[in-house]
Amino acid sequence: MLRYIIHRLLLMLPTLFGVAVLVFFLLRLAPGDPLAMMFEGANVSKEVIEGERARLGLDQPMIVQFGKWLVGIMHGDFGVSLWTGRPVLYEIGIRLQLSLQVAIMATILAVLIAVPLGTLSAIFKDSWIDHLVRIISIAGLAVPSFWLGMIIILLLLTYFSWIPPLTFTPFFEDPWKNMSQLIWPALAVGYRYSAVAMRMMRSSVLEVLQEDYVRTARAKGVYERLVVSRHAMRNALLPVVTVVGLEFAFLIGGLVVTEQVFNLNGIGKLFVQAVARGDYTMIQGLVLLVAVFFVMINFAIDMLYALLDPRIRYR
Amino acid sequence: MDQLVENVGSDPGREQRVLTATGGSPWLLEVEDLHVHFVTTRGVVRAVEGISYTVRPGEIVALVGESGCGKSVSSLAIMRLLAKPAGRVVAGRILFEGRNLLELSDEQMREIRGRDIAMIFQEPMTSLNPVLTIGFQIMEPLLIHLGMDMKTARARAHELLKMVGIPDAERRLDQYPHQFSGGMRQRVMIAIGLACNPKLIIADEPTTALDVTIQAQILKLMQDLSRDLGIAMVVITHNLGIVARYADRVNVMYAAKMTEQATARELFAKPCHPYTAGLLRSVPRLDRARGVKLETIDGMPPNLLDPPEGCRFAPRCLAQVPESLCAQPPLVEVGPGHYSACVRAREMARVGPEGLGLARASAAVAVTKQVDRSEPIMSVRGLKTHFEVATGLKALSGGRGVVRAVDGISFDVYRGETLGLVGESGCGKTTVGRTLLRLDNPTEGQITFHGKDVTRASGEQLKQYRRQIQVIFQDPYSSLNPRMTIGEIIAEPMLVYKLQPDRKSAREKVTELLTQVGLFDYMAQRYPHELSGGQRQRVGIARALAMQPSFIVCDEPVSALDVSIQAQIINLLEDLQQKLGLTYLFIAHDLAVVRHISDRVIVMYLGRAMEIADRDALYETPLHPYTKALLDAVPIPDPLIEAQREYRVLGGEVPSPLNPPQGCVFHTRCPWASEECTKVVPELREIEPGHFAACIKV
Amino acid sequence: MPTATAPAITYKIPRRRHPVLQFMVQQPLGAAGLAFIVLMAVCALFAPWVAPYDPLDVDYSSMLAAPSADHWLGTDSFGRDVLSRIIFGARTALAVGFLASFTGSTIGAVTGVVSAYFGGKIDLVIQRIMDVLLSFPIIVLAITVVAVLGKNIILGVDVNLVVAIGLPMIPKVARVVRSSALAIRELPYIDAARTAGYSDTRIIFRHMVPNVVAPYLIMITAFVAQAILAEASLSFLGLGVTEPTASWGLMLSGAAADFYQQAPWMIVFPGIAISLAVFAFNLFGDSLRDWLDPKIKL
Amino acid sequence: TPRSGGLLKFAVGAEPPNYDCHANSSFAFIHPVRPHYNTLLKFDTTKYPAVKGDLAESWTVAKDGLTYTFRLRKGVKFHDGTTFTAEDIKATYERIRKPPQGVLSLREAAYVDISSIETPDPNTVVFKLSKPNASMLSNFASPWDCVYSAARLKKDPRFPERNIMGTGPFTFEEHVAGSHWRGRRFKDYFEKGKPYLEGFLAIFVAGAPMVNALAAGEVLAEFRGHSPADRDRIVKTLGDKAVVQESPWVCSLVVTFNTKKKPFDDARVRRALSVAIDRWGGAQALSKVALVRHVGGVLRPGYEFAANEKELMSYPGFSKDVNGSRAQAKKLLQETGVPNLTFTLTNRNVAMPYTPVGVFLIDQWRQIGVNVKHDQLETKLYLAAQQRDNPTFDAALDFNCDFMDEPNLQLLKYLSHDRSAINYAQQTDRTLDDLFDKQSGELDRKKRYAILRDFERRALDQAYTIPTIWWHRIIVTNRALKGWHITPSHYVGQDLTDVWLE
Ligand SMILES: Nc1ncnc2c1ncn2[C@@H]1O[C@H](COP(=O)(O)OP(=O)(O)OP(=O)(O)O)[C@@H](O)[C@H]1O
Ligand SMILES: Nc1ncnc2c1ncn2[C@@H]1O[C@H](COP(=O)(O)OP(=O)(O)OP(=O)(O)O)[C@@H](O)[C@H]1O
Ligand SMILES: [Mg+2]
Ligand SMILES: [Mg+2]
Repeated sequence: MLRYIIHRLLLMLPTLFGVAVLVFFLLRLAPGDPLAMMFEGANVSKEVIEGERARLGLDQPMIVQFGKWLVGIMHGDFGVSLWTGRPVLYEIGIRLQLSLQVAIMATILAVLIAVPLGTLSAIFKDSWIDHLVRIISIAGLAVPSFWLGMIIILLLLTYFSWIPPLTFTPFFEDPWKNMSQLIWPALAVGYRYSAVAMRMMRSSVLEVLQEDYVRTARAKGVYERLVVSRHAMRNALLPVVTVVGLEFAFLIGGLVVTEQVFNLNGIGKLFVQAVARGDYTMIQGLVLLVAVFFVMINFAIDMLYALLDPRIRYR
Repeated sequence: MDQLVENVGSDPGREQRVLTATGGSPWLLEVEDLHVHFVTTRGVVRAVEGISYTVRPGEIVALVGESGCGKSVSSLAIMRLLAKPAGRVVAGRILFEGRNLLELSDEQMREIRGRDIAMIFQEPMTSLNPVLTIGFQIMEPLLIHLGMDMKTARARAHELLKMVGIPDAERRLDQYPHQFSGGMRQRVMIAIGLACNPKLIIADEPTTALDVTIQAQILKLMQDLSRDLGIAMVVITHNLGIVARYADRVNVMYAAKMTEQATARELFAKPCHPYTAGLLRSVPRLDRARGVKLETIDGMPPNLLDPPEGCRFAPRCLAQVPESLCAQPPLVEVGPGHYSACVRAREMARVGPEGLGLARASAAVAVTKQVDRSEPIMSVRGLKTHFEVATGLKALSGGRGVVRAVDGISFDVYRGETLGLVGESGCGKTTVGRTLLRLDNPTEGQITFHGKDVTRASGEQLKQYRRQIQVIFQDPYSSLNPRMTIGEIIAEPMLVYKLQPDRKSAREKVTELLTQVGLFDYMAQRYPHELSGGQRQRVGIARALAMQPSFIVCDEPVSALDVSIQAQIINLLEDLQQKLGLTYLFIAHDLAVVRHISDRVIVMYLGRAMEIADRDALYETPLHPYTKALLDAVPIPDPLIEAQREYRVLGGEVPSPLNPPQGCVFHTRCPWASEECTKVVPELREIEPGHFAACIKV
Repeated sequence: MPTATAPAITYKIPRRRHPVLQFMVQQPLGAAGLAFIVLMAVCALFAPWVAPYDPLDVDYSSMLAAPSADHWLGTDSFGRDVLSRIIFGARTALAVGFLASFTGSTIGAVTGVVSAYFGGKIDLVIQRIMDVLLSFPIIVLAITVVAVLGKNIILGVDVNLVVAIGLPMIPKVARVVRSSALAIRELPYIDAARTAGYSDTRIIFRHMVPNVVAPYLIMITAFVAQAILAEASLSFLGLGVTEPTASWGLMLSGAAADFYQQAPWMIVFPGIAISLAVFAFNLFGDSLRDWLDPKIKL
Repeated sequence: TPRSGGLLKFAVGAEPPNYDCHANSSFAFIHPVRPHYNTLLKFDTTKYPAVKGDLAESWTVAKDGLTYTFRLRKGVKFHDGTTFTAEDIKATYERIRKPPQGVLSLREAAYVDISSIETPDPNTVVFKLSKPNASMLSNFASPWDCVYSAARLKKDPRFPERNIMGTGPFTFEEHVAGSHWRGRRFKDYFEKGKPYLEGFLAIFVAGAPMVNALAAGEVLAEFRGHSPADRDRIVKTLGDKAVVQESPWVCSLVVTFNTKKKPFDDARVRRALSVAIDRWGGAQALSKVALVRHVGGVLRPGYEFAANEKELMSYPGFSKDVNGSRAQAKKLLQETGVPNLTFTLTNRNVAMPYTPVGVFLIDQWRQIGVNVKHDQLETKLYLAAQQRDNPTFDAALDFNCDFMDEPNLQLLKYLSHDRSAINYAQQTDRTLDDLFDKQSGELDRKKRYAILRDFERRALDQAYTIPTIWWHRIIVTNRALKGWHITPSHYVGQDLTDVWLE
């Protein structure tokens, strides 16, 4: 078990290294100069700009910069933001809590909606229930989250002259205030998310219901209710776990547009800002962070699989 | 089963038992004029049309017929488990203890399922829920139907597992299906079926997916249980041997209709329907000398979407009379308890099948064969093919195991002969074939073909080799590229290798090949899914022939086919061999088929050759205990012979090739095994001229 | 023994039809989606004739006009006709959507098949590369590509935008196709082709690729929908299509929200356009999957 | 009558990267940071562009314009409790004009004319100039020249980069990156009774969410400026709680032509493109949807040194005869042999006001048969296209914006390439340079006005860089906010000393 975990963790390293290489060189090979961004519109001499460049270490050969960056990472130092001069990890840290919370809330919401509705739709395949659920879920995929978010806010504003709080309050400090800010983006994102999971649940239940062991269960005289909940659902959940996991990983870094619409001080907004500012170190840190999340969640999915499916369980 | 071998004699008390079990009401189950239709987008499939049969308490009734004739559907209809919403019972009655099951509410029906009627399915590998423990799956009907508490249910489950012969039952209860072998899973299915002491068990091809030795174990178990517990059984099968060995009465179905009903003895002795007669004759049998061609039933079973008018069998029937007479023959009684749905049934009862001219003239022609034994076309020495696999636990931890699929095998193949390769599932037959074809790479050993070493051939040399050696696969459904027409498939090698100068001549050649394998010219335009299984197998043969090979590996080419088609293909292969001077390596697990077609036979077990001999020597005087056990396990399609036969059931299971036993690989199941066998690896020795066996005890 | 009498039941037996017709009968929802897609494609193709106005026609005299007989869906803050811009926006959406999804899926499919066919080291390397791509979240990857590569417009389509949207699809398609191809690789007809000594290229393109067409087609339709959404999102963020080109996402971006009371049509209709288009593609894709191969998971 | 107390919540559209006034140039810095500091002088918001004392109590300027003497307030304390003296002023300005190693100063250029700074006594500071400079006094009112503690700077010249420590009305409380900035009333502030506010909370929010926040009353103000649509929306939702203040803005959008590239090396082509723009009509139309409204030359219309309407209309491109102008433009293009000119307008992808003005310009040029592609780029790429060594753009939409009306600032864009880091047109034109220098040292307002007209005419004739439409500043505040006055610059008047809540 421990060996397995270590093995899996070691397997992540090449992937993460690939991500690091890609993001590092992609950024630097691209046109545009972060220094130009910093001095935009200011009437300063070339010497001043070059001085700043040297101070930030951007004048060194690329490969040296890369090596330094990697060595730093190994010591847990992701460097400082080119823009603010504060450590990248600090900047990310203060925003991660919010992004994580929204992602978790959206996940809970999505699973709560998707599992029962998806199952229902599969059981009553081709009936009006199925059609309705499918239309709801496909609509969820179709409505852009940001648009839904815009509409939600505008409706709140028009009918209640109220908008969600602009600044983040940690949940344990003031749950009410926290929720009143984050429930809306969670809803806007969760709808789409639930649609993804619902579709998967439906097709997976449909498939499982065709399985021989479901027929066996029926032949045993098991109550139909139990046939679905005990024999079909658990098997059907496996692929759903995968999509939910991947979607979750996606949300960590992918709330870009929604965070923009709701003015959430999260990872996504930071990412857009960092890109806009040409803040290399920050982008690198963020991409690597998201990649770490992604591989860790994949790892977690595998673990969950093992938990749900004895065929791949280990001792 | 813990005991390795069990002595089972004939069962003279069977008739008696059936009679005493018959209590007040004569019938336990009466199926009357059952019609089942499936409404699909491609049309209405009339899967069952007016079949009727009855089952007495305690009796074993067989339902036989070719694939797709409606056996499963009729039994699922009894359980009311037809696929919804496509399947529906449109007419008929199913009386179980006098109650019409079709009129019960869903809830009432659910109560009957698993409690009064249990069902066992064909696929043991997929019929158990992979995420629930074996124990729970056995306990579930107990909890639901008998309202037991967990503790008593568990105790009963334990008892049931022991009853079906699973050792170490207590620990096994907490395991999951994937930790069980196929045979053990089927035992678990039986345990589940038995859980609530049902009155009737419907077993839908319970042993088709299993090896002969395991099949014998399972059938023996079911027979014993039925006898001891007085449970009636409906056994669905297409294997006439099984019917002969176990069934009291037989119902033969053909194309959704009942064709003949009789007691087993009567049916085998005096078939009164041309179809039954054909069926009985087209199976190669272990108890009869061969040397002649197999009899066949020509043609294909009808498509149930669009069945022929009148007698369904008429188009294939050699005894057919003018069409008007064949119209919709009803079941007529030809003897006591013997019914047949043929207009000439009474006539046939009088004069027998031969009287109607049902034996084909061609069948009598003896096959004479010239095999030049001076120099082998191919010779294999010490061949080993091992696979590195990540398995189970180790798959997760990155550890690897070695599957010794083929573990040191040597043999020669001579020009023009057919070398049979038999053995149970997983013993490495396919791997031998694939290694010869260089689809898998040998780990060790040597393959020489026409005197050239091809073990590590590559590039041009390999290409050259491959033009002379071809393959025919088991599964006719997946061995043809579904996106290419038959014509394209057959012509492809000719065009790639420029065997034909241009497309036109290639097309002509395709036509020629199609004719050669008994297909029609126009089929070149069709896609594989537009052909039946037997036809596809013929296409597979034509494709192999297109390369003009001298050697063909036939990997179970007939195992997936119905008996009537199987005979056609075997005959075709033999014809081609004669005409083209081909050499075959014929892989199969059906000993009778191998016997019929082979000149020499290799018996494999766990990657090793146990015995190699000429066909007749092997079948008449088997030397190796494994060969003997295999031959014993095969039921012979004749109840009279079966009743007199002394046979032993080989116990235990085939060990994993990942971790084969020390010493003689067979010692774990061998009735002769001694201390020494666990240590010494027996060499393949020539015991008699041309007869080799790998056993220290012979 | 009772003799059997066939019950007199008659069914309306559907005739064998053309596959397209068959699809329409069996998948009414999918057919509705398809119909809408066709409608949209026709509008996009013939946009200059279908649209009542030139989408670039700035008319300061009729700014923010409400829907009327002149302007069915009103005008925007430059007095441009919203309907015309939506119709021309369909061009952008479909062009980017199809190109991105087609190139992404095609590259992904070929990669997947190659990876599955060769297995071993090649497979391992390809899979690691796909892992790397997959660990970049779609939008992040897209933003990076757009921000890094800028614009590169060929024949009116921003190639870099297509790359940005199509790139993240590659590993996803490759994964799905690879697993299909892995199964196909084990099938006897591939063995037969290998025994016949055909070249790898021939086996891959003649025998394997045509048999992963089902997942490929399904992924393409699904990804057109995703690509349309991605284009809208990127344009909304100001990273995609730029003014004055008509694009649905762009129509919602910037100050559009600020006109929502004054001119709600500016934010409602483009949103509906995106939703309907994506909805139609998903509906069609879903039904296509149900019809072709329900086992494919997206 | 002002009341004390209360927390002012206001929105800021961006966020300062660090805390050093001398190294920053964005309004996003001024709005949260300025309340923590004082400057020597400051603008009187009610009488802009007049200046008044901040840390200086009074001042005198020598006749020759070469000596500036300031008397400083007494009893001024830094937030850390130390006393403010003339040394602090000296240290601050030395840091700006001659930044020590590792310190960044963006406004060295404004003070090149200073030759020395003297502190005869703790309450007096004397600036000596090497030559007269017409903008010197306004410079001393620059909101960027935060006065730091000399003691702190001595210990660490880069101290202000990470710390807020001034004499201003508010002390620093917290800055949560990406979210908000909080200041609290400085109890020992030198102006008794001020500031009125108990504290302020600057929330970083932009775009539609910011407008939503204003409309919902979640924040009381945003001090940069709104588009007319924003204004209408906020007013509509807030109703009578909204107070609107408007003013012309010291910002304009200009088009720069890459004079290194053909055909933009030809003044006639550039002039044609300038003439083709109907500035008067466009200003009127765009003012409904964008934050631009005023037609002006190189200086903000309404500013004392700006051209009046009559003078303006005599410049190329400022005629009110649209058709005549277009015909003239077409003719010019014809003459130069590029009647069917096609080029790319490089714009930045900022919605307001770049997009509407870009769309407007393209439409204008379309009317004379010029086909223009609109390339709205991410800022980084936008800047890369205009980079000084190797510019790739054809024409670009740029903005010209500074913290006050002052030819010395506004005309920098029009100076020769080698004299101005913010000239992207890449031209070298010594005539313009000479005119610039002349007006810069001209203390006589009349004469300076005349020189500026010559400069303006030449700039518009050559059309290296052409003004399009000047911005219009609209501020909607919540009625609860009092004591705040709009000025043409969103950089000045933001110390929040005189602001109170009702
Ligand atoms: N769900 C279904 N939908 C449509 N047709 C069906 C369905 N199930 C069975 N059939 C058709 O009904 C006919 C009878 O099928 P059935 O499964 O009973 O055959 P079988 O005799 O059990 O064959 P096998 O030996 O292959 O198991 C076949 O033609 C089959 O195609
Ligand atoms: N590619 C492979 N990788 C790992 N193990 C393999 C591979 N191919 C075959 N095996 C294993 O090798 C053993 C022999 O397999 P093989 O297919 O040759 O048996 P077989 O005799 O043909 O069985 P069957 O009758 O079921 O077809 C089996 O245990 C199988 O699981
Ligand atoms: Mg069946
Ligand atoms: Mg095999």
